[in-house]
Amino acid sequence: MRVRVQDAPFDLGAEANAFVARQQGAQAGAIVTFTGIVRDIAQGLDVMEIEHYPGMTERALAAIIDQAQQRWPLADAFVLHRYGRMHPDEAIMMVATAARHRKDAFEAAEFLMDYLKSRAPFWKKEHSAQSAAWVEARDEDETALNRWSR
Amino acid sequence: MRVRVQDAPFDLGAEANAFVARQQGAQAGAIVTFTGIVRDIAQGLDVMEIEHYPGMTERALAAIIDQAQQRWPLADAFVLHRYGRMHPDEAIMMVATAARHRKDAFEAAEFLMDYLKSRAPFWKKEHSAQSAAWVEARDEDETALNRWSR
Amino acid sequence: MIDVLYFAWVRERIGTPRETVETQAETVQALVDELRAREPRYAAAFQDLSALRVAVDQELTDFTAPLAGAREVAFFPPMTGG
Amino acid sequence: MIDVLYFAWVRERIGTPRETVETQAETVQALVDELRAREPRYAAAFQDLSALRVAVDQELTDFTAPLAGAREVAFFPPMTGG
Repeated sequence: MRVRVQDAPFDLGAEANAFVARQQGAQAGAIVTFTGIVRDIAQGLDVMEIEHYPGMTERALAAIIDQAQQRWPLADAFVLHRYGRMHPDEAIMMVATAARHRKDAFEAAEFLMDYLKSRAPFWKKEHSAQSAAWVEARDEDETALNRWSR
Repeated sequence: MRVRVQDAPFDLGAEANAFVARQQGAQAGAIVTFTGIVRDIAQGLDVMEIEHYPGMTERALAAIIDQAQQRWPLADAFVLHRYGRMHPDEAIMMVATAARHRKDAFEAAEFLMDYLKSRAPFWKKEHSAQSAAWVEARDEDETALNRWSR
Repeated sequence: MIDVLYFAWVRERIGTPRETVETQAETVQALVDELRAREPRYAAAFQDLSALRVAVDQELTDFTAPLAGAREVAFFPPMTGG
Repeated sequence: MIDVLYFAWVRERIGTPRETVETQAETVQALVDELRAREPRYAAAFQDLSALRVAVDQELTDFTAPLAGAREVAFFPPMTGG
Protein backbone atom coordinates (compact mmCIF):
# COMPACT_ATOMS: atom_id res chain seq x y z
CA MET A 1 0.00 0.00 0.00
CA ARG A 2 1.90 3.01 -1.26
CA VAL A 3 -0.80 5.69 -1.21
CA ARG A 4 -3.41 6.59 1.39
CA VAL A 5 -5.84 9.49 1.26
CA GLN A 6 -7.95 9.96 4.35
CA ASP A 7 -10.02 12.40 6.37
CA ALA A 8 -8.94 11.09 9.77
CA PRO A 9 -5.84 12.27 11.66
CA PHE A 10 -2.86 9.93 11.48
CA ASP A 11 -0.07 8.98 13.87
CA LEU A 12 3.21 9.91 12.20
CA GLY A 13 5.24 7.68 14.52
CA ALA A 14 3.04 4.64 13.96
CA GLU A 15 3.11 5.19 10.18
CA ALA A 16 6.90 5.60 10.17
CA ASN A 17 7.36 2.44 12.23
CA ALA A 18 5.00 0.48 9.99
CA PHE A 19 6.90 1.70 6.93
CA VAL A 20 10.23 0.64 8.41
CA ALA A 21 8.79 -2.74 9.42
CA ARG A 22 7.78 -3.34 5.80
CA GLN A 23 11.45 -3.01 4.78
CA GLN A 24 12.59 -6.05 6.81
CA GLY A 25 15.33 -7.80 4.86
CA ALA A 26 15.10 -5.32 1.97
CA GLN A 27 18.62 -3.94 2.59
CA ALA A 28 17.18 -0.47 2.78
CA GLY A 29 19.64 1.21 5.12
CA ALA A 30 18.22 4.70 4.63
CA ILE A 31 14.72 5.82 5.58
CA VAL A 32 13.59 9.40 5.05
CA THR A 33 10.27 10.83 6.16
CA PHE A 34 8.75 14.23 5.55
CA THR A 35 5.74 15.41 7.52
CA GLY A 36 3.76 18.55 6.81
CA ILE A 37 2.16 20.26 9.81
CA VAL A 38 -0.59 22.90 9.80
CA ARG A 39 1.01 26.25 10.59
CA ASP A 40 -0.77 29.26 11.94
CA ILE A 41 1.33 31.90 10.22
CA ALA A 42 -1.08 34.80 10.62
CA GLN A 43 -1.74 33.90 14.28
CA GLY A 44 -5.44 33.51 13.78
CA LEU A 45 -5.99 30.31 11.85
CA ASP A 46 -8.79 28.21 13.25
CA VAL A 47 -9.09 25.52 10.66
CA MET A 48 -7.22 24.42 7.56
CA GLU A 49 -9.63 22.82 5.13
CA ILE A 50 -8.34 20.64 2.34
CA GLU A 51 -10.44 19.77 -0.68
CA HIS A 52 -9.34 17.04 -3.06
CA TYR A 53 -10.47 15.24 -6.21
CA PRO A 54 -11.42 11.69 -5.17
CA GLY A 55 -10.20 9.20 -7.71
CA MET A 56 -7.75 11.49 -9.41
CA THR A 57 -5.89 12.09 -6.15
CA GLU A 58 -4.97 8.43 -5.68
CA ARG A 59 -4.01 8.11 -9.36
CA ALA A 60 -1.87 11.24 -9.30
CA LEU A 61 -0.05 10.18 -6.14
CA ALA A 62 0.57 6.67 -7.49
CA ALA A 63 1.90 8.16 -10.74
CA ILE A 64 4.27 10.43 -8.82
CA ILE A 65 5.54 7.45 -6.81
CA ASP A 66 6.03 5.49 -10.05
CA GLN A 67 8.13 8.33 -11.41
CA ALA A 68 10.24 8.45 -8.26
CA GLN A 69 10.80 4.70 -8.41
CA GLN A 70 11.93 4.99 -12.02
CA ARG A 71 14.42 7.73 -11.17
CA TRP A 72 15.91 6.32 -7.98
CA PRO A 73 16.62 2.78 -6.81
CA LEU A 74 14.07 2.76 -4.00
CA ALA A 75 13.11 -0.21 -1.91
CA ASP A 76 9.79 1.49 -1.18
CA ALA A 77 7.91 4.78 -1.08
CA PHE A 78 4.74 5.87 0.67
CA VAL A 79 2.49 8.93 0.58
CA LEU A 80 -0.29 9.65 3.05
CA HIS A 81 -2.37 12.82 2.59
CA ARG A 82 -5.36 14.05 4.53
CA TYR A 83 -8.32 16.04 3.34
CA GLY A 84 -11.11 17.71 5.29
CA ARG A 85 -10.66 19.96 8.30
CA MET A 86 -7.63 20.13 10.56
CA HIS A 87 -6.20 22.46 13.19
CA PRO A 88 -2.82 24.14 13.71
CA ASP A 89 -0.10 21.66 14.79
CA GLU A 90 -1.94 18.70 13.25
CA ALA A 91 -0.16 16.66 10.59
CA ILE A 92 -1.47 17.21 7.06
CA MET A 93 0.52 14.62 5.17
CA MET A 94 3.67 12.56 5.11
CA VAL A 95 5.94 10.87 2.63
CA ALA A 96 8.43 8.10 3.39
CA THR A 97 11.18 6.65 1.21
CA ALA A 98 13.48 3.66 1.72
CA ALA A 99 16.69 3.11 -0.22
CA ARG A 100 20.07 1.49 0.13
CA HIS A 101 21.83 4.86 0.13
CA ARG A 102 20.81 8.04 1.89
CA LYS A 103 21.26 10.28 -1.15
CA ASP A 104 18.59 8.35 -3.07
CA ALA A 105 16.19 8.34 -0.13
CA PHE A 106 16.59 12.10 0.41
CA GLU A 107 16.31 13.06 -3.25
CA ALA A 108 13.28 10.86 -3.86
CA ALA A 109 11.50 12.31 -0.80
CA GLU A 110 12.16 15.86 -2.03
CA PHE A 111 10.96 14.91 -5.50
CA LEU A 112 7.75 13.41 -4.10
CA MET A 113 7.14 16.56 -2.07
CA ASP A 114 7.80 18.93 -4.96
CA TYR A 115 5.46 17.00 -7.23
CA LEU A 116 2.64 16.50 -4.82
CA LYS A 117 2.73 20.17 -3.77
CA SER A 118 1.90 21.31 -7.29
CA ARG A 119 0.67 18.28 -9.22
CA ALA A 120 -1.64 16.36 -6.87
CA PRO A 121 -5.22 17.67 -6.75
CA PHE A 122 -5.41 19.19 -3.28
CA TRP A 123 -6.52 22.72 -2.44
CA LYS A 124 -6.07 24.37 0.93
CA LYS A 125 -8.42 26.90 2.45
CA GLU A 126 -7.57 28.78 5.62
CA HIS A 127 -10.41 29.69 7.96
CA SER A 128 -9.99 32.28 10.67
CA ALA A 129 -12.61 33.93 12.88
CA GLN A 130 -12.83 36.81 10.41
CA SER A 131 -12.43 35.23 7.02
CA ALA A 132 -11.71 32.27 4.81
CA ALA A 133 -9.29 32.26 1.88
CA TRP A 134 -7.92 29.74 -0.57
CA VAL A 135 -4.17 29.35 -0.26
CA GLU A 136 -2.46 30.55 -3.43
CA ALA A 137 0.08 28.42 -5.23
CA ARG A 138 3.62 29.71 -4.68
CA ASP A 139 6.02 30.44 -7.51
CA GLU A 140 8.80 28.77 -5.50
CA ASP A 141 6.89 25.51 -5.61
CA GLU A 142 6.73 25.65 -9.38
CA THR A 143 10.42 26.55 -9.51
CA ALA A 144 11.25 23.63 -7.23
CA LEU A 145 9.77 21.28 -9.82
CA ASN A 146 12.07 22.51 -12.57
CA ARG A 147 15.20 21.11 -10.99
CA TRP A 148 13.91 17.59 -11.68
CA SER A 149 13.42 18.11 -15.42
CA ARG A 150 17.03 17.33 -16.24
CA MET B 1 17.67 17.92 24.34
CA ARG B 2 19.18 17.94 20.88
CA VAL B 3 21.65 15.06 21.12
CA ARG B 4 21.33 11.57 22.55
CA VAL B 5 23.94 8.82 22.45
CA GLN B 6 22.83 5.47 23.80
CA ASP B 7 23.46 1.74 23.80
CA ALA B 8 19.78 0.76 23.94
CA PRO B 9 17.52 0.33 20.90
CA PHE B 10 15.16 3.20 20.22
CA ASP B 11 11.64 3.52 18.84
CA LEU B 12 11.84 5.67 15.72
CA GLY B 13 8.09 6.38 15.75
CA ALA B 14 8.07 7.44 19.39
CA GLU B 15 11.12 9.66 18.87
CA ALA B 16 9.59 11.25 15.76
CA ASN B 17 6.31 11.91 17.58
CA ALA B 18 8.13 13.40 20.58
CA PHE B 19 10.14 15.64 18.26
CA VAL B 20 6.98 16.86 16.51
CA ALA B 21 5.26 17.43 19.86
CA ARG B 22 8.15 19.70 20.91
CA GLN B 23 7.38 21.95 17.91
CA GLN B 24 3.88 22.89 19.13
CA GLY B 25 3.24 26.48 18.19
CA ALA B 26 6.71 26.89 16.63
CA GLN B 27 5.28 27.40 13.12
CA ALA B 28 7.49 24.59 11.88
CA GLY B 29 5.42 23.26 9.01
CA ALA B 30 8.11 20.92 7.73
CA ILE B 31 9.54 17.96 9.64
CA VAL B 32 12.19 15.71 8.09
CA THR B 33 13.58 12.56 9.66
CA PHE B 34 16.36 10.29 8.52
CA THR B 35 16.82 6.85 10.05
CA GLY B 36 19.77 4.56 9.42
CA ILE B 37 19.08 0.82 9.57
CA VAL B 38 21.63 -2.00 9.87
CA ARG B 39 21.92 -3.66 6.47
CA ASP B 40 23.16 -7.17 5.87
CA ILE B 41 24.76 -6.53 2.49
CA ALA B 42 26.97 -9.60 2.37
CA GLN B 43 24.09 -11.81 3.57
CA GLY B 44 25.97 -13.06 6.58
CA LEU B 45 26.12 -10.22 9.06
CA ASP B 46 25.35 -11.30 12.60
CA VAL B 47 26.14 -8.17 14.53
CA MET B 48 27.06 -4.59 13.78
CA GLU B 49 29.21 -3.21 16.56
CA ILE B 50 29.66 0.51 16.96
CA GLU B 51 32.45 2.00 19.01
CA HIS B 52 32.43 5.68 19.93
CA TYR B 53 34.40 8.25 21.88
CA PRO B 54 32.36 9.13 24.96
CA GLY B 55 32.49 12.84 25.65
CA MET B 56 33.76 13.83 22.23
CA THR B 57 30.76 12.21 20.55
CA GLU B 58 28.23 14.44 22.30
CA ARG B 59 30.38 17.54 21.68
CA ALA B 60 30.87 16.73 18.01
CA LEU B 61 27.16 16.12 17.44
CA ALA B 62 26.20 19.32 19.26
CA ALA B 63 28.74 21.27 17.18
CA ILE B 64 27.30 19.83 13.96
CA ILE B 65 23.78 20.82 15.04
CA ASP B 66 25.05 24.32 15.88
CA GLN B 67 26.48 24.61 12.37
CA ALA B 68 23.22 23.46 10.83
CA GLN B 69 21.28 25.99 12.90
CA GLN B 70 23.60 28.76 11.74
CA ARG B 71 23.15 27.82 8.09
CA TRP B 72 19.39 27.23 8.00
CA PRO B 73 16.48 28.83 9.85
CA LEU B 74 15.55 25.75 11.86
CA ALA B 75 12.98 25.61 14.61
CA ASP B 76 14.77 22.54 15.99
CA ALA B 77 17.14 19.69 15.21
CA PHE B 78 17.80 16.38 16.91
CA VAL B 79 20.38 13.60 16.56
CA LEU B 80 20.15 10.22 18.24
CA HIS B 81 22.98 7.71 17.67
CA ARG B 82 23.48 4.27 19.16
CA TYR B 83 26.69 2.49 20.02
CA GLY B 84 27.31 -1.10 21.06
CA ARG B 85 25.94 -4.18 19.34
CA MET B 86 22.95 -4.31 16.99
CA HIS B 87 21.43 -6.70 14.47
CA PRO B 88 20.30 -6.38 10.84
CA ASP B 89 17.06 -4.38 10.49
CA GLU B 90 17.64 -2.54 13.77
CA ALA B 91 17.83 1.24 13.72
CA ILE B 92 21.34 2.64 14.22
CA MET B 93 20.58 6.34 14.40
CA MET B 94 18.20 9.08 13.41
CA VAL B 95 18.20 12.79 12.75
CA ALA B 96 15.17 15.07 12.75
CA THR B 97 14.83 18.67 11.60
CA ALA B 98 11.97 21.15 11.88
CA ALA B 99 11.68 24.30 9.79
CA ARG B 100 9.11 26.61 8.34
CA HIS B 101 9.92 25.53 4.78
CA ARG B 102 10.60 22.05 3.50
CA LYS B 103 13.75 23.01 1.59
CA ASP B 104 15.48 24.09 4.80
CA ALA B 105 14.37 21.00 6.70
CA PHE B 106 15.59 18.68 3.93
CA GLU B 107 18.92 20.42 3.40
CA ALA B 108 19.70 20.63 7.09
CA ALA B 109 18.93 16.92 7.55
CA GLU B 110 21.25 16.01 4.67
CA PHE B 111 23.94 18.28 6.08
CA LEU B 112 23.64 16.66 9.53
CA MET B 113 23.91 13.22 7.96
CA ASP B 114 26.92 14.10 5.82
CA TYR B 115 28.75 15.58 8.77
CA LEU B 116 27.99 12.92 11.29
CA LYS B 117 28.95 10.17 8.80
CA SER B 118 32.51 11.46 8.57
CA ARG B 119 33.05 13.87 11.45
CA ALA B 120 31.41 12.30 14.50
CA PRO B 121 33.59 9.75 16.32
CA PHE B 122 31.82 6.48 15.56
CA TRP B 123 33.41 3.37 14.09
CA LYS B 124 31.48 0.40 12.74
CA LYS B 125 32.66 -3.20 12.86
CA GLU B 126 30.78 -5.97 11.08
CA HIS B 127 30.76 -9.40 12.68
CA SER B 128 29.79 -12.49 10.71
CA ALA B 129 30.13 -16.16 11.65
CA GLN B 130 33.48 -16.28 9.85
CA SER B 131 35.06 -12.92 10.47
CA ALA B 132 34.96 -9.41 11.84
CA ALA B 133 36.03 -6.30 9.96
CA TRP B 134 36.04 -2.56 10.53
CA VAL B 135 33.89 -0.75 7.99
CA GLU B 136 36.06 1.49 5.83
CA ALA B 137 35.21 5.12 5.27
CA ARG B 138 33.83 5.72 1.79
CA ASP B 139 35.20 8.34 -0.57
CA GLU B 140 31.61 9.29 -1.48
CA ASP B 141 30.99 10.31 2.11
CA GLU B 142 33.95 12.66 2.01
CA THR B 143 32.80 14.01 -1.35
CA ALA B 144 29.31 14.56 0.05
CA LEU B 145 30.79 16.92 2.64
CA ASN B 146 32.40 19.14 0.03
CA ARG B 147 29.11 20.40 -1.33
CA TRP B 148 28.51 22.25 1.94
CA SER B 149 31.78 24.19 1.83
CA ARG B 150 30.37 26.86 -0.44
CA MET C 1 -22.72 14.14 -22.47
CA ILE C 2 -19.78 14.82 -20.25
CA ASP C 3 -19.36 15.20 -16.50
CA VAL C 4 -17.85 18.54 -15.59
CA LEU C 5 -16.30 18.92 -12.12
CA TYR C 6 -15.24 22.09 -10.33
CA PHE C 7 -12.95 22.41 -7.32
CA ALA C 8 -11.93 25.07 -4.81
CA TRP C 9 -12.83 28.65 -5.80
CA VAL C 10 -13.93 27.52 -9.26
CA ARG C 11 -16.56 25.36 -7.56
CA GLU C 12 -17.57 28.25 -5.30
CA ARG C 13 -17.84 30.68 -8.20
CA ILE C 14 -19.89 28.35 -10.35
CA GLY C 15 -21.95 27.19 -7.39
CA THR C 16 -21.87 23.45 -7.94
CA PRO C 17 -19.23 20.74 -7.58
CA ARG C 18 -20.40 18.75 -10.59
CA GLU C 19 -22.82 18.81 -13.49
CA THR C 20 -23.53 16.85 -16.64
CA VAL C 21 -23.19 18.91 -19.79
CA GLU C 22 -24.64 18.22 -23.21
CA THR C 23 -21.92 19.28 -25.65
CA GLN C 24 -20.33 18.59 -28.99
CA ALA C 25 -17.17 20.52 -28.06
CA GLU C 26 -14.11 18.92 -29.58
CA THR C 27 -11.58 20.46 -27.19
CA VAL C 28 -11.44 21.71 -23.63
CA GLN C 29 -11.17 25.24 -24.97
CA ALA C 30 -14.36 24.81 -27.02
CA LEU C 31 -16.16 23.51 -23.91
CA VAL C 32 -14.94 26.51 -21.92
CA ASP C 33 -16.24 28.84 -24.63
CA GLU C 34 -19.66 27.16 -24.50
CA LEU C 35 -19.79 27.42 -20.72
CA ARG C 36 -18.70 31.05 -20.71
CA ALA C 37 -21.59 31.89 -23.05
CA ARG C 38 -24.11 30.32 -20.69
CA GLU C 39 -24.22 32.57 -17.64
CA PRO C 40 -22.16 35.28 -15.95
CA ARG C 41 -21.01 32.91 -13.17
CA TYR C 42 -19.24 30.76 -15.79
CA ALA C 43 -17.78 33.81 -17.49
CA ALA C 44 -16.48 34.90 -14.08
CA ALA C 45 -14.98 31.51 -13.25
CA PHE C 46 -13.30 31.15 -16.64
CA GLN C 47 -12.20 34.76 -16.97
CA ASP C 48 -8.47 34.08 -16.68
CA LEU C 49 -7.53 30.64 -17.96
CA SER C 50 -3.92 31.14 -16.88
CA ALA C 51 -5.23 30.88 -13.29
CA LEU C 52 -6.89 27.55 -14.03
CA ARG C 53 -5.81 23.96 -14.48
CA VAL C 54 -7.74 21.22 -16.24
CA ALA C 55 -7.88 17.43 -16.04
CA VAL C 56 -9.55 15.17 -18.61
CA ASP C 57 -10.52 11.76 -17.26
CA GLN C 58 -8.44 12.49 -14.15
CA GLU C 59 -5.23 13.25 -16.02
CA LEU C 60 -3.75 16.76 -15.94
CA THR C 61 -3.71 18.27 -19.42
CA ASP C 62 -4.13 21.67 -21.07
CA PHE C 63 -6.92 23.61 -22.76
CA THR C 64 -6.03 22.36 -26.24
CA ALA C 65 -6.75 18.76 -25.21
CA PRO C 66 -9.36 16.90 -27.35
CA LEU C 67 -12.57 15.73 -25.69
CA ALA C 68 -13.33 12.81 -28.04
CA GLY C 69 -14.27 9.85 -25.84
CA ALA C 70 -13.76 11.79 -22.61
CA ARG C 71 -16.21 11.12 -19.78
CA GLU C 72 -15.01 13.63 -17.18
CA VAL C 73 -13.47 17.10 -17.32
CA ALA C 74 -12.41 18.95 -14.19
CA PHE C 75 -11.49 22.63 -13.72
CA PHE C 76 -9.62 23.94 -10.70
CA PRO C 77 -7.00 26.45 -9.54
CA PRO C 78 -3.31 25.49 -9.26
CA MET C 79 -2.94 22.78 -6.66
CA THR C 80 -1.71 23.49 -3.15
CA GLY C 81 -1.06 20.09 -1.61
CA GLY C 82 1.65 19.02 0.79
CA MET D 1 51.65 13.74 31.34
CA ILE D 2 48.95 13.30 28.76
CA ASP D 3 46.12 10.81 28.30
CA VAL D 4 46.38 9.03 24.97
CA LEU D 5 43.26 7.25 23.64
CA TYR D 6 42.99 4.78 20.80
CA PHE D 7 39.84 3.68 18.96
CA ALA D 8 38.77 0.98 16.49
CA TRP D 9 41.64 -0.83 14.78
CA VAL D 10 44.21 1.57 16.25
CA ARG D 11 43.09 0.41 19.70
CA GLU D 12 43.27 -3.22 18.61
CA ARG D 13 46.72 -2.83 17.10
CA ILE D 14 48.15 -1.08 20.14
CA GLY D 15 46.30 -3.35 22.53
CA THR D 16 44.87 -0.79 24.92
CA PRO D 17 42.09 1.78 24.77
CA ARG D 18 43.91 4.36 26.87
CA GLU D 19 47.20 5.08 28.56
CA THR D 20 48.92 7.95 30.30
CA VAL D 21 52.12 9.02 28.60
CA GLU D 22 55.01 10.99 30.06
CA THR D 23 56.09 13.30 27.26
CA GLN D 24 57.57 16.67 26.43
CA ALA D 25 56.36 16.47 22.82
CA GLU D 26 55.33 19.86 21.53
CA THR D 27 53.14 18.63 18.68
CA VAL D 28 51.00 15.63 17.86
CA GLN D 29 53.59 14.61 15.26
CA ALA D 30 56.36 14.67 17.89
CA LEU D 31 54.24 12.49 20.19
CA VAL D 32 53.64 10.04 17.35
CA ASP D 33 57.39 9.87 16.71
CA GLU D 34 58.05 9.10 20.38
CA LEU D 35 55.38 6.38 20.43
CA ARG D 36 56.64 4.83 17.18
CA ALA D 37 60.11 4.52 18.72
CA ARG D 38 58.74 2.63 21.73
CA GLU D 39 57.59 -0.74 20.41
CA PRO D 40 56.71 -2.41 17.10
CA ARG D 41 52.97 -2.34 17.88
CA TYR D 42 53.07 1.47 17.94
CA ALA D 43 55.16 1.55 14.76
CA ALA D 44 52.54 -0.70 13.15
CA ALA D 45 49.60 1.41 14.31
CA PHE D 46 51.20 4.68 13.19
CA GLN D 47 52.70 3.35 9.96
CA ASP D 48 50.44 5.35 7.62
CA LEU D 49 49.31 8.62 9.17
CA SER D 50 47.09 9.38 6.17
CA ALA D 51 44.88 6.52 7.40
CA LEU D 52 44.57 8.12 10.84
CA ARG D 53 42.69 10.99 12.38
CA VAL D 54 43.55 12.80 15.60
CA ALA D 55 41.64 14.76 18.22
CA VAL D 56 43.20 16.96 20.89
CA ASP D 57 41.00 17.55 23.92
CA GLN D 58 38.09 16.07 21.96
CA GLU D 59 38.40 18.42 19.00
CA LEU D 60 39.36 17.08 15.57
CA THR D 61 42.68 18.53 14.44
CA ASP D 62 45.77 17.48 12.47
CA PHE D 63 49.21 16.14 13.23
CA THR D 64 50.83 19.57 13.30
CA ALA D 65 48.65 20.63 16.25
CA PRO D 66 50.53 21.85 19.36
CA LEU D 67 50.18 19.88 22.58
CA ALA D 68 50.87 22.73 25.02
CA GLY D 69 48.23 22.50 27.75
CA ALA D 70 46.51 19.51 26.17
CA ARG D 71 45.16 16.84 28.51
CA GLU D 72 43.91 14.26 26.05
CA VAL D 73 44.98 13.10 22.59
CA ALA D 74 43.06 10.48 20.65
CA PHE D 75 44.05 8.51 17.54
CA PHE D 76 41.57 6.66 15.35
CA PRO D 77 40.75 5.71 11.76
CA PRO D 78 38.38 7.84 9.64
CA MET D 79 34.95 7.84 11.23
CA THR D 80 32.10 5.71 9.93
CA GLY D 81 29.01 6.92 11.75
CA GLY D 82 25.46 7.26 10.51
